[in-house]
Amino acid sequence: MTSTTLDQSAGLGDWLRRRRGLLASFALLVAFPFVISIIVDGQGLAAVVNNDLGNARFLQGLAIEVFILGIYAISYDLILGVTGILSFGHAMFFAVGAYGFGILLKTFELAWPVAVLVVVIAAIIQAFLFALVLPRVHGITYALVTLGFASVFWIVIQSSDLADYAGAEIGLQGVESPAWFLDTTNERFIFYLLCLGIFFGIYVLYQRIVDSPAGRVFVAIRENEDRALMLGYNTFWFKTLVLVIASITAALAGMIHTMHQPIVTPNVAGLFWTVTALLVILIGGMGTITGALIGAAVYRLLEYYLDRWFGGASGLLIGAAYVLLVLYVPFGIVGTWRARAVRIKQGRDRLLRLFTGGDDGRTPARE
Amino acid sequence: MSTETSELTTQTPDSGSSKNRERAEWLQENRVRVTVLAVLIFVFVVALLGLDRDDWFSTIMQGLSVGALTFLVVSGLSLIFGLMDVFNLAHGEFFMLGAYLGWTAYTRADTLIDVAIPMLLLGAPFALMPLWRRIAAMVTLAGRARKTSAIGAIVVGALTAFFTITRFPLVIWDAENFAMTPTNMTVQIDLGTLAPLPAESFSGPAIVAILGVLLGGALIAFGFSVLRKPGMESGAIDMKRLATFGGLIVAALVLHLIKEPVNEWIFGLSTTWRFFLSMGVSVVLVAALGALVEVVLIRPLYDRPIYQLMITLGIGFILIELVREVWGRPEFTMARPAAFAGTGEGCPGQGLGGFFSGCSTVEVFGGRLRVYNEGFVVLVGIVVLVGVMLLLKRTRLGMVIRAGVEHPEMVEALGINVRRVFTMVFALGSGLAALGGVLAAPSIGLSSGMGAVFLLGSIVALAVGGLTSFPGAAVGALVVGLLQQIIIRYGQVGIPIPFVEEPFKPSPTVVPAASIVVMVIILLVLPTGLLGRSEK
Amino acid sequence: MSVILEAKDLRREFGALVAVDDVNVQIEEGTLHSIIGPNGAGKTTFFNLVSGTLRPTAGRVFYKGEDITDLPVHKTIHRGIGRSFQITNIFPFLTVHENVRLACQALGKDSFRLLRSHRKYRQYLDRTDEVLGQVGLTDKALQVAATLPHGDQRKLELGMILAPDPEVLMLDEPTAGMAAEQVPELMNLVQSIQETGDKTVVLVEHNMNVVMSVSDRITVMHQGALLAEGTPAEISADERVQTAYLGELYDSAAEEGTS
Amino acid sequence: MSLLSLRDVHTFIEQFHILEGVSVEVPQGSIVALLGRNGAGKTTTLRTVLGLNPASSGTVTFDGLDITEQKSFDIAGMGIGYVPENRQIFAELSVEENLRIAERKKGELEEKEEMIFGLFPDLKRLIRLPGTNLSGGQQQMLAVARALVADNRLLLIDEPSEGLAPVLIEQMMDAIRTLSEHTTVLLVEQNFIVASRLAQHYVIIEEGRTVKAGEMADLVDDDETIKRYLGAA
Repeated sequence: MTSTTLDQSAGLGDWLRRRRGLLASFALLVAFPFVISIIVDGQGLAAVVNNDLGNARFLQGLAIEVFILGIYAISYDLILGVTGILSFGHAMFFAVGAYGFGILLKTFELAWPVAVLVVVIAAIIQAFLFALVLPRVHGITYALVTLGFASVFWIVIQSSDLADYAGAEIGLQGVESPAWFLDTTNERFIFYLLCLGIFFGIYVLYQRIVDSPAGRVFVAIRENEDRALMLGYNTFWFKTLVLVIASITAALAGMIHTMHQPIVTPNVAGLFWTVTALLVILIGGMGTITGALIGAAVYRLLEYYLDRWFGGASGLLIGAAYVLLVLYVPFGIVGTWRARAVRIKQGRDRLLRLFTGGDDGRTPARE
Repeated sequence: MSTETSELTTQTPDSGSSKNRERAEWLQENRVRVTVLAVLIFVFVVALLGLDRDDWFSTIMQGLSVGALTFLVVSGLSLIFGLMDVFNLAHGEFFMLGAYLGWTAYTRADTLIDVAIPMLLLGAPFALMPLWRRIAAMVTLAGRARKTSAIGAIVVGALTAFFTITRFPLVIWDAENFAMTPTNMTVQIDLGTLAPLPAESFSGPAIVAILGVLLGGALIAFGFSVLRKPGMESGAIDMKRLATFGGLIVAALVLHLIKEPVNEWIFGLSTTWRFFLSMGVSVVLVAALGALVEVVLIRPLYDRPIYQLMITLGIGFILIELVREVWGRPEFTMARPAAFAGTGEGCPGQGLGGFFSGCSTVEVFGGRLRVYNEGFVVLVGIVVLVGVMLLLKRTRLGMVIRAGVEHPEMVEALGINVRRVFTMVFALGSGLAALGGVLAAPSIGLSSGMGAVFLLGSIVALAVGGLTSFPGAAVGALVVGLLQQIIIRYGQVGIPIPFVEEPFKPSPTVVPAASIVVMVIILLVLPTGLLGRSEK
Repeated sequence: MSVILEAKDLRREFGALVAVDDVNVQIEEGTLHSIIGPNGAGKTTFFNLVSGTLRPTAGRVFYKGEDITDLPVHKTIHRGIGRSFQITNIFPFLTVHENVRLACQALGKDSFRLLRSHRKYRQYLDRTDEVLGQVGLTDKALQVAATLPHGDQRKLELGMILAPDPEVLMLDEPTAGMAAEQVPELMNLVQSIQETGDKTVVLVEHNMNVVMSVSDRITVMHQGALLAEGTPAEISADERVQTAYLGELYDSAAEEGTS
Repeated sequence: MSLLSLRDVHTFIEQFHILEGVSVEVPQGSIVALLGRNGAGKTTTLRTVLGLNPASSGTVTFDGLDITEQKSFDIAGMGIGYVPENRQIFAELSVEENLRIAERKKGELEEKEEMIFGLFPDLKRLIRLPGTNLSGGQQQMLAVARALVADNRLLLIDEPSEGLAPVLIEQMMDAIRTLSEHTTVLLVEQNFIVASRLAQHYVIIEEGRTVKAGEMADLVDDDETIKRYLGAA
C-alpha cells in the first residue's frame, strides 16, 4: 500500500494513484447494498435508502459485523502482530466499550458524546492497568496475568451482583439508540455507511501508525526488545502507547457492537472472544494490519455459512480449521502472499518462527 | 534411584557454621517470598477465626477437596510446562473429557467396548510404520505432487475408515440418540436398574467392515510416511512390530466375540468397582489422547512457542465442541458410587466409624463432611502428590525429567530420547487431569464448561505456586481451594464492612474473581510465584 | 585530558564466583583504551557493569564525574555512551538501512510521532546514509540484516552504535569470529572513527595482536582482577601478561581465585 | 582410518550461517584440538557432530556411518560423549544422579566408579551434594566424569580449562591424557599451551571455515600462524 519512493511533493493525482486499491474497495463497499438490492432482491435503489427488508439489508448487517470484528482484530494485531506483546485479555478491551457504552446510555442516561468520552477515558485507564504489569512479568506469564484481568471482568460482569446494570448471564439489553445515525434498525443504510467510514478510517490510521517513527519502534520491540532498549528507546512507554491506542480502538468496536446488536452478551468478555481476535489475525496474517480486515471478513462469513450448512458441527469445523491454520499457514493470507513475493532464501525458515508477515524487512526506505 | 548406592556413599563435608550462614543467606534472598507466605497464612487464619467454630473445620475440608481437584489439573500443567515450556491451555478440556469418558465407562461401558473394536483395528496398521515408510521411499514424486498424493491418501483413508466404521455394530451409533440418554441413564443407575442394551450386529458382511477399517488405517499411515522427510529411515519390521499388528487385530476380534459376556460382567459389578474401573479407563484413554496430541500437534511447533500456545487453545475448543456433539449439550450428573452413597439409619455417622457403617456424610468436630468429596477426593489428591513426588525423586524417569527441565539438550547428548520423555510426561499430565475429571463428576456434575472453570483455577494455582515448581503447584492448588471456600462461606454469612450496616454478600459466581485478584497481586510482588525458581 | 569514564572498586559476584574483583580503571577522554585478557578473565562482565546492563555487587561507575551505576540502560545511551555486543545483536529481519535508521531516530525527539511517515524525517535518513557510508555498507542498505555475512553484521552493529554520535564507544570483541584478513580493516575503521570524531573508544578484546597497534592504553585483566595497565609498549614487554596469555601453568603468581 | 570426519559441513543457527564449510578428520585413538578465535564456530562444530545444530549440507561420518541426519540421542548412543562449554551440570540433581543419568546400561556407574574417582577424587567426597553447590572446577570435573560413565569411543570436550585455576588445569590435563588412552578426543581449547600439550593434531577454524589443519608439532613452531589465527603473541 505504501510507496517505495521518497517524495514529499506528491500531488493529488499521485495520492489517488497510490491509494487506488483502498479507494476502489471503499467505492465497492458503498455500492455493495445497491448491487445486492438490484441483482438479488430485484428491488430498486430507493429500497436500500428506505431500509426495506431483503438480502441487501441482511447483508449490510453482516457487513457491519465484519467491520466491528475487523476494527477489534486490527487493534489486537497492533498489540500482538506488530509489537509482539502476548496478551490474552483483549476481549476485555472490547467488552469495556460494549458494556460501558450500553450501561452509560441505558442506566445513567448520558448524552452519547459524553458516554463516548467516558468510555475512552475508561479505555485509557484500562490500558494503563495492562501496562502497569508489563515491567514485572513477560511472555507467557504476561499472557496469564492479562487472561486473569479479563476473567475477573468476565466473571464480575455476568454475576448476579451487577444484574441491574449488566443483565447478568443474559447480557445487556434494551439500549436505545441515542441518535438517528446510530440506529441500526431504522436507518440501516446510514449506520452501514457510518461503520464503513469508521472501518476505513481506522485502517488508514493504523497504516499510518505502523509507518510512523513510533510504529517503527513498535516493530523493533517485536524483533528484538533488548536491542531497542539499548538503542535508547524506553520501550515501556512505547508498549504503553500501543496498549492505549489498541484499547481505545477496541472500545470503539465494542460501542458499535452495542449499537448494532440487541443484546450484549457476556461472551464478548470471555476468552473465546480473545481467541476470535487471534483467529482473525491468524487467518489474515499477523502484523500486516491489512490481514486483520481480510481475516475478519473471511472469518465472519465462514462462521455464518458453516453454521448454515453444518449447524452444530460448525464449531468443530472452525476449531479444526484453526488448528490446521496454526500448523500449516502460520503467515495467514496476506503474510503468505507477501512471503511468496519476497522469498528471502535463508530467512524463510526463521520467518516461519516469528509471527511477522514480512512487511518490515522488505519495505525499502529509500532507493 | 537404585538402592545399591552404598559403595558410593561417603559423608558430606558440611560444618555447622556454614549451614547457619547459608540459612541466613537464604533468608536474605527469599525475604519477599517468606513475607508473602506469612501474609497469606495470616489472612487465612484471620479469615477462618472470623467464622463460627462449627464452620471452620468443614470450610477447610471443602477447601482441601477443591484444592485436590485443582491439584490434579495443575500437576499435569506444571509438569508439562516445567519440562517442555508448553503451556497447555487445553488442559481444562482434558479434565472435562476425562469426566465424560469416565461417566461413559461408568454408566455405558458397552458403548465404549463397541467403539474400541474399530479403533483397535484402525490403529493396527500404524504398528507397521517401517513398512509404509519403505514403500513411501519408493514414491518418486517430489515437491508439491508428493505432498498432494500424501494428503490424498490420508483423505481417502479417513473417508474409507469413516464409512466402514458406520458398519460396525455400535450399541448407540446415533449421536443424537446417545445425547438423549445420559439423564435417563443417571436415573437408572440411581435406581439400580441399569442394564446393557441388546447388542446389534454388523450392517452388511463383517469382513468388509473389518478390512475397510484396516485399509483406511493403512492409507492414513502411508500418507503420513510419505509426508515425512526422506532420508529418515527407521528400523526394519521386526517380530515385535508384527506381533503388535497381529495382537491389535486379534484383540479387536476377540473383544467382538466376547462382548456380551463382558458387558454382562461389567453391568453386574457393584457401582464402586465400576467407578474404579471407569477411573482407570478414562485415565488411560485421555493419556493416550494426550500422547497423540503431543506427537501430532505440539511437536511440530517446538520452535514456535507462541503458536504452541495458540494450538492448545484450538485443541481445547475442538474438545468442547466434540463433547457437545457426542454427549449433547445438556449438563448431567453422575451417581456417586455405592460405597459413598449410604444414607441408611444412623446417618450422618460420627467420625471415621460413621463411614465404615456406610454413611455418605459424617460429623467431625461439629462440622458435617461428605465422605466422597472431603474424604475420598482429598485422599486421591494426596496419593497422587506423593506418587508423583516419588516418581520424580526415586525413578530414572523422574531423574531424566528433572534433568530435562534444566538442560534438555544435554540430556539428549547423553543418548536419551528426550522427545519420548516429553510425550510420556504429556500423557501423564493429561491422565492426571482425566483422573481429576472422573473424581469431580459425582460431586459437581458434568458440563462442557467445567474444563474452563478448573483451568482458570489451575492457572491461578500455578501462577501462585510458581510456574515450574511441582511442590509449588500443590501449594498453589491448596491456596486456591481454601480461598474459594472461605469466600463462598463468607458470601453466605456476609462480610462486615466498616460503616455499612448491611454486610457485603458476594454471589458465588464472583468467587473465582477473588482468587484471580490474589494471583495478580502475588505475581506483581513475586513474578516467579511462591516456590518458583527465580530467573537468574 | 580528563578522565571521562571511571570504574571504582567494581565488583561482581555470581554465586560463589567472583567474576570481577575490585577493579579500578580510569579512561581518559579522546583515547582508545583496550581491555584485554584471556577467556574467562571477566572482561565482558566488567564491560556490562560499566555500560549498565549488569548491576555491580559493589563499587561505582562514573561518567564525566557523575555516578551512572544505577542508570537504566536506555538512559546511558542518551548520556552519550554507545555499546556493542560480543554476540551480534541486531534486528535480523529489518533491512540494514532500517537497523541504522532506528538507531539514529532513538536520539531525536520524534519517536512518539504517530501520524507522519517515518520517511519524511529527513534528518534521520541523511544521518543513516552518512553512517552507512562510514562503515561501508551503503551498497547493502536494502538487504535484510540476517542475510549479511558475519563480518558485515559486525560492521552494521558498529554503525548502529555510531549512529547517535556518542562520545564514548564501548566495543565488546568487535572482531569476534572475523577472518584474519578482515580484522585490520575493522580496526582501522575503529581507529579512524576515534581520531576523526575525537571520541573515546573502550575496546574489549581477547586477541592481543588486534589491539596492539591501535590502542593508546591497555588494561590487562586476568581472573577477574586487574593484572597490568600501560601503553602498548609497556604491556608487550610485561612478562606477566605473556604468561597469562599463553597459559598460566607455571605462573606461580596467579591466584587460585576463581574456583 | 578416521573415527570421525566432517566434510564441508554447513550449519545455520536460526537465520545465521555459522559454519560455512568445516572439514575435520579425527583419527582413531588421537587427540585433535579445534582452534580459532572467539565466535569462529568451534562450539557449533561440536554441536553439529552431535546433531544438536544439525548440518544443512555436508556430511558427518562416525566410524564409517553417515550420522548427518541422525537424531542427537542416536548419535550419542553410538558412543559419543560430550562435555559442553558451560558444563551444563544438572543443578537440581546430586553428583551421583548427574553421573547416573549418563548410564546407558544399568550398573555402568558401578563399573566405572573406580576409574572415574581415580581421575577425580574430589567427586567421591561430594557424591551427595546437589550440582548447584559445586564450585566451577568441581563442576567441570563432573562434566568430564559424566561423559566417562557410558562406553564412549569418542569424547567431544569444549573448553575444559576455561575459568579453572592453574592447579586444576593441570589436573584436568592429566585426566584428559589418561582417558585418551582408551578414547579418541576432539577438543576445543582457547588456551594454546593446554591444547598444544595435549593434542597430536590441530584444526583451525575461522569464520566458520576450516583454514588450516595438521600436526600439532608443526604448529608449535609456526609463530606466524599462531599469531595470525590465535592471537597469542
